[in-house]
Amino acid sequence: MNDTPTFQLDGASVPFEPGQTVMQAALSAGHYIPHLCYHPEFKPHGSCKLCTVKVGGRTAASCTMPAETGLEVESDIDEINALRRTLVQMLFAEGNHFCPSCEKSGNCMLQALGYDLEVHTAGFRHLYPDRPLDASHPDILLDFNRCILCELCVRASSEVDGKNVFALAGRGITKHLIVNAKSGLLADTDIELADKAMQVCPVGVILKKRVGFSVPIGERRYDKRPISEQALDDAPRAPAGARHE
Amino acid sequence: MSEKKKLRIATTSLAGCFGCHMSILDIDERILTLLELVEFDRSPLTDIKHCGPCDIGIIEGGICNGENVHVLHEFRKNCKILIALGSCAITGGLPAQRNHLDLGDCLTEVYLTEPGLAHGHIPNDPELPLPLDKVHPLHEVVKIDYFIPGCPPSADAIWKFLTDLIAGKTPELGHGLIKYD
Amino acid sequence: MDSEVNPHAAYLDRILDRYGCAATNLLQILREAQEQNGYIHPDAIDYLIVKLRIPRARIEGVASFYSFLHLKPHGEFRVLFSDNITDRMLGSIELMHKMCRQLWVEPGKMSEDGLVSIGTTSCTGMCDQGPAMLVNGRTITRLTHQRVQEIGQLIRNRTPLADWPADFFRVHDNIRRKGLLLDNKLAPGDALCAALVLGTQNIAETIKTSGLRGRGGAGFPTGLKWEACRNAADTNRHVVCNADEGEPGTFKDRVLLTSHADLVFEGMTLCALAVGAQQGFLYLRGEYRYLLEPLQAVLQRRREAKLLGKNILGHAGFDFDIAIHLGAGAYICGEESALIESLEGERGVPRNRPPFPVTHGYLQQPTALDNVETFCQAALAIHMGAESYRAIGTAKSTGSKLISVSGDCPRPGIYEYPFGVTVREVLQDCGAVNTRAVQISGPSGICVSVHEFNRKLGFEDLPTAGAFMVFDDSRDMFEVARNFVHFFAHESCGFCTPCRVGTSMLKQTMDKIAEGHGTKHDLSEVENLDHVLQTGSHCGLGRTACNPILHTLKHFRPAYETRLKSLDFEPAFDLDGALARARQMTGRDDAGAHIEAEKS
Amino acid sequence: MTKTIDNLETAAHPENLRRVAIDPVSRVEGHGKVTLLLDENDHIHQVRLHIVEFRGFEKFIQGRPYWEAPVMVQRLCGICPVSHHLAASKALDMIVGATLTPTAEKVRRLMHYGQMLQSHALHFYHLCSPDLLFGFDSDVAKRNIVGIVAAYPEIAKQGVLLRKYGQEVIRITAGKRVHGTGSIPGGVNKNVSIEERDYLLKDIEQIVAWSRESVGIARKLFEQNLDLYNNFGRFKAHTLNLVREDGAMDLYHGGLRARDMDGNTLFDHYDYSHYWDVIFEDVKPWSYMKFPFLRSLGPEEGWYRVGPLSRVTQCDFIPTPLAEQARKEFMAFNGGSAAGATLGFHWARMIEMLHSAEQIRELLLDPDLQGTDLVTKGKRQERGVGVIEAPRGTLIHHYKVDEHDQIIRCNLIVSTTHNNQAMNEGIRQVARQYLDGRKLTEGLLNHIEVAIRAFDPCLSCATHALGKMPLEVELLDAVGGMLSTLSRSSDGVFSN
Repeated sequence: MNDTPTFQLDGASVPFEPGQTVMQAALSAGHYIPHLCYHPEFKPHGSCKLCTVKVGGRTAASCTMPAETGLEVESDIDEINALRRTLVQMLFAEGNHFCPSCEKSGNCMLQALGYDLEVHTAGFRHLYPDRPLDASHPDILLDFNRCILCELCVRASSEVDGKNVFALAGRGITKHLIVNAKSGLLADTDIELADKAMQVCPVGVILKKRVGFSVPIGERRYDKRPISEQALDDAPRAPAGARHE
Repeated sequence: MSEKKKLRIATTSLAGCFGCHMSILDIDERILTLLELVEFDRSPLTDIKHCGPCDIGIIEGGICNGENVHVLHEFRKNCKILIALGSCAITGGLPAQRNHLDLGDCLTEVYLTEPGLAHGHIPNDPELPLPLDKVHPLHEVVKIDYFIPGCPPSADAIWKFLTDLIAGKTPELGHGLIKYD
Repeated sequence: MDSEVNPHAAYLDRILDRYGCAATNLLQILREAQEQNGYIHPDAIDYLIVKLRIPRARIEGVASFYSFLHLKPHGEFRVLFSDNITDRMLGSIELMHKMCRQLWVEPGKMSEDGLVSIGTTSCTGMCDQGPAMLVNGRTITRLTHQRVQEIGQLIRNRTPLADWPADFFRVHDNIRRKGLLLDNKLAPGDALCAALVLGTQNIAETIKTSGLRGRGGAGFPTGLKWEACRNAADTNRHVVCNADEGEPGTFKDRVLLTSHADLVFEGMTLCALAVGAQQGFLYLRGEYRYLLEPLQAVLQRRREAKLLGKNILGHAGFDFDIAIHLGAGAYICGEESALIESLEGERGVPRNRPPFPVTHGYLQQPTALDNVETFCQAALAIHMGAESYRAIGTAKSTGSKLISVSGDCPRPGIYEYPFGVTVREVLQDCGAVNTRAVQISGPSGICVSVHEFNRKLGFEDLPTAGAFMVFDDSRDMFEVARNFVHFFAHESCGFCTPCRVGTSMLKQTMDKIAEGHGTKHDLSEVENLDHVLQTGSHCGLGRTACNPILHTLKHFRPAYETRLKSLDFEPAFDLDGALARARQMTGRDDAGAHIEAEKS
Repeated sequence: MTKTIDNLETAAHPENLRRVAIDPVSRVEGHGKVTLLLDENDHIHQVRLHIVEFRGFEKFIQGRPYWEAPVMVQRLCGICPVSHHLAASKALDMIVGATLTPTAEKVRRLMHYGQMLQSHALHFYHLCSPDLLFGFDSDVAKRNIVGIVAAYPEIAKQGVLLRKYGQEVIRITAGKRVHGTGSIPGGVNKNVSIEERDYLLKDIEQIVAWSRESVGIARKLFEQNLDLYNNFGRFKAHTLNLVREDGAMDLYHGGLRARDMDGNTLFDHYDYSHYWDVIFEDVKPWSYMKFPFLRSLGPEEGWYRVGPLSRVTQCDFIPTPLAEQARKEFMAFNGGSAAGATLGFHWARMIEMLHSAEQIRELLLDPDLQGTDLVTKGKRQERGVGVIEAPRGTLIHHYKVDEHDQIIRCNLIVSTTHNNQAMNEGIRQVARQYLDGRKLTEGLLNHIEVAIRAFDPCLSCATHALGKMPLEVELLDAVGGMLSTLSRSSDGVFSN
């Protein structure tokens, strides 16, 4: 088709298939828009708001915004990046993010976004919440300190694994991740290493045990290229890697 | 350019590990260039015990006891520009991992109720600064002008930042130089 | 777990039967299940998992979202003081602490013996007769030291709520000024008959010409909404009445549901006729639990009068009935898509829009969702005709509006005016003197000060859901704003980052200023947060959470500045206080064990 | 206790004495201060080195997954992070039941010698050379690395480049110069590529040569100021260090050797995984740093000295030729007097730097560095002890891990802590020799610091603990079964 519809993103013309969101179309075309709760294999969710863009003077989350012909989308502009910077700072201040001793460091999307947006400090007063680990499972560790409540594990577990191992509880600033067991312990759920839910955490909450720091500095995902140069890796695709298919 | 008066820099480590100071030294030969542009006031590298009027203050480590607070205030009073260097100064760092524990409980467990501890006591000599109930990043106690993240920030990051600053530019790091680990 | 041996099976089965064992009724099921033990027992959840075929985590997720539901014991008597600014102005906090002392319990905690817990809750909609409280969900108004004393006694003696003095629970209408709504002489069915004469197809059209706009605050043209719903492809359509009157300072829906319930249901029914819906819901906020039985009775009467059910008024194929769902303490459920989520038994999290409820609402089916007052006005408009209706009010705001007046005035209560009334007129009618400011339409609304009292209520100038809180010159507008900020932080659903974290940061900053640690730097942080909340938030709650501060800052900056330290930075905590624990542990009090108030 | 009065630890009547403080002690790593109490005649009654900070690592590491420990705990110290990184890894090797592959062990050793090189260079050139080259009471404004750069540019440059090379070895093996991740439980996460090896090989000969010159500088200092260097803060002390099976110096692994101040062996080739049978710790109210002592000698007499001076003097030989030659000269110098001198530390340190350079040269030519077999594991244990000879001395890491892989107990005895009492002895000796009865000047006070610096204390390391961790001693029988538990209260009373 030579007459595929397009919209404008920061001056560039972006083709899209009907039904695609601004985010999906942009990534497919290799244009990066910051995101945390968006995942190429899942239904858009729109909670992290990192993907906020400006369209006709109004702001909206690009991951849930349907692409339309002729849209004029502004993403990589000072005003929007300042907003994103503050959002990243908020997430760092909300949880307990100690990158220096975190095994996800270098492969962490939150960290990579901080780098990309030149976030030098959380700025806000840190909340230092008390979030105990769940190490009950023989092969899997949950470190809730790093949870950014993106719900990807929740969606992966229910939509792909068909298990509902994870869910959100509480409200507002007390919102937190829980697991599907009376004991509240992961060991008493039916999660398995091969589950999709094991693969989607953008930060360091859901971890395969005893892997730790096996990838040397320099070879981690965001050591080589900034996250903003990895747009295509997040282009929409069919759910894969689920052991149930 | 070299005619102009040298900038005066003071550095200190509060609740830090000196890794950030090591990273300053990791600029290697460039230290010789740096020394043509700046002179050092109070620093672990000099025997000046108290900070005088300075252009730039560089602080490593977070705030974990009363003495840290005094030193931080001394720096803020004397330094035109105050830089928080490294994770501990910026977030409290690993020492802040004690923040979800009650200090009293810790001290009690360690000194008084540990099994078999017959006549426990908590060190209480007036020469010892008291610990704060929580470890705080610098920006929660005084105004901080710049932050250089990393544990420690790489020598290249520090070099870029300082040379930008000395040249009167707004310091920028960019990919590869800005790290949190 | 084997259902036979589950001690909770008996009462749960009764509840489950009533709700057709449907997971979409989860919230209702949990609410009733809680009435058994005062909390939702873990073993009860075992049983529900099996019967409803949903994961435990979902049940816990839903239960923990609503502040009236508990997964752990929370006391035989659960006392919640309404914490709207108007309650505070009437001394609610002092009363709470008095009761806490009387019953030896810390605010927010359960007493050692499990007898009682005492805390606060967002505005319970009794601002005209506060201070108010909820005891095990039952409303008690007009609290005084003596009344609180008595309640303390009753609790200590474990007297069942049923045996408490009836006067405690009496709620007054306080109708002060009537207009076409409150004065209506319609008999049940009158509006419906008019509608049937008009013809199904013409109802939405008539509403459109009447110029009726939603009374929930947003003011969307009601006719357009009904039309869109009727034109939606799916023929399973629904009518939902939003009676989650959570906006602090608003209580007019309470009065309508108390004294004009028939008109509300009449409006819903003709909406059903207009859009072709078979099922209707009234989503009643949990704080109005005491209205449930009376409303059920009204519904029953209407069924018997053939005003609900099959072939309404003998009109073949006009089938419609209404169920009442109760909320459980979540302001966000006043947002239409969150309300629908809640109706479906989920956490009350606002949906992504588009699509909108008119096409994808309840169960993703077309849904006409309107405010209590809107349905009443619709009934009136249909009955009196579009032309005569639009003659009332102003060009863009037709008809009348109920105003909930509270705060510093001798005659708080409900006032009905044609749209276009000025703030000053309302103040005069309620007898307010030395008024410093009026908060229009609640915390998310607008704060107007003396020089703006000639502004008019209406969508052209001051849009309002009806709240009208009066503050005289003895009031500290900073504390007003701080109360509102706490409200938003407590009610944020937590879905999106800016609102979840931002409202907490705002709260932190306001408290910092209140504690005397505030600086200009903090005010600029507030402005930054405001921008982030407004541009980044998922729904209106976050987008308006900063309004109280911005408006009070605009009009009453001195109230903030008198609290600010002169210097441009100050720690958010007391440095010397941070050493207290260590001093206590070491028994030291020498100079070195203190941090003098050094200034940076 | 009259004893403690004449050893200047605790004044009899502090109330009517004048307090002088050196705060902070500078040109050392970490946070410490010295206080002196003097009477109206400037006679000194009390001298104490206080460690004034704690950070609580042993506490908050509880509950963390064990594989985080090597990366987390190294944050105790930015000067010798590799030592902690490796000590923790060695402890965790035990926990995962691993026996290292040759590649893993050699990469770790390379990392460790890089650490030795950079730390010793840093200490000698950046921190101490100002005292040694300008004089202890020289102009305070010049008495720092900046002054050295001005006065001795070549020496300064040499110091900078020696340290740089050590840091580069660390970067290549650990991924980062400070706080890397190279060593993991059961092995390492990378080998050394051919390119990396060649990059390091290109300068190694220069580094060895400069290290030899450094030994020469240290020797010359002794020759030029024999009396001062022999006697300054001199005191006799017991010693503790690791040695290889054959008695050779081995900074990465070995058995514990302890000798008393007269050179009699207290124990030798002792298996450190039961260190708690021979080392106890004491606490004093005026310091957050512990006071370890040899169990057999008790808290009063059992304190000892660790670090370069002990290692060089107590090993039977150094297994690299140049360093061994240097050791022999050192031991023979002036009838062996340097071997017991506090300032002998500097000379010994340079000998170790030379040894490290030689070791690096040897390792770089070993093809095992390019091996790809990096990690192993075996039968899981619940307890692990790792001991290593860090730049400043013996470093002990001890972890207990539960079945969920969470650390439930952690005890760390760091090098500087072993030297706690020794440093206090050193400064008290200097106080007697140089300060007692004299009007105190900045220069005189710096003598105290010179004595402290000789030990190269890493006070950051020493202040890791949330105060003292009461020591729980477990007597294990041959097969590791628990026999009885002996505990020591803070004032040294033992109870069953």
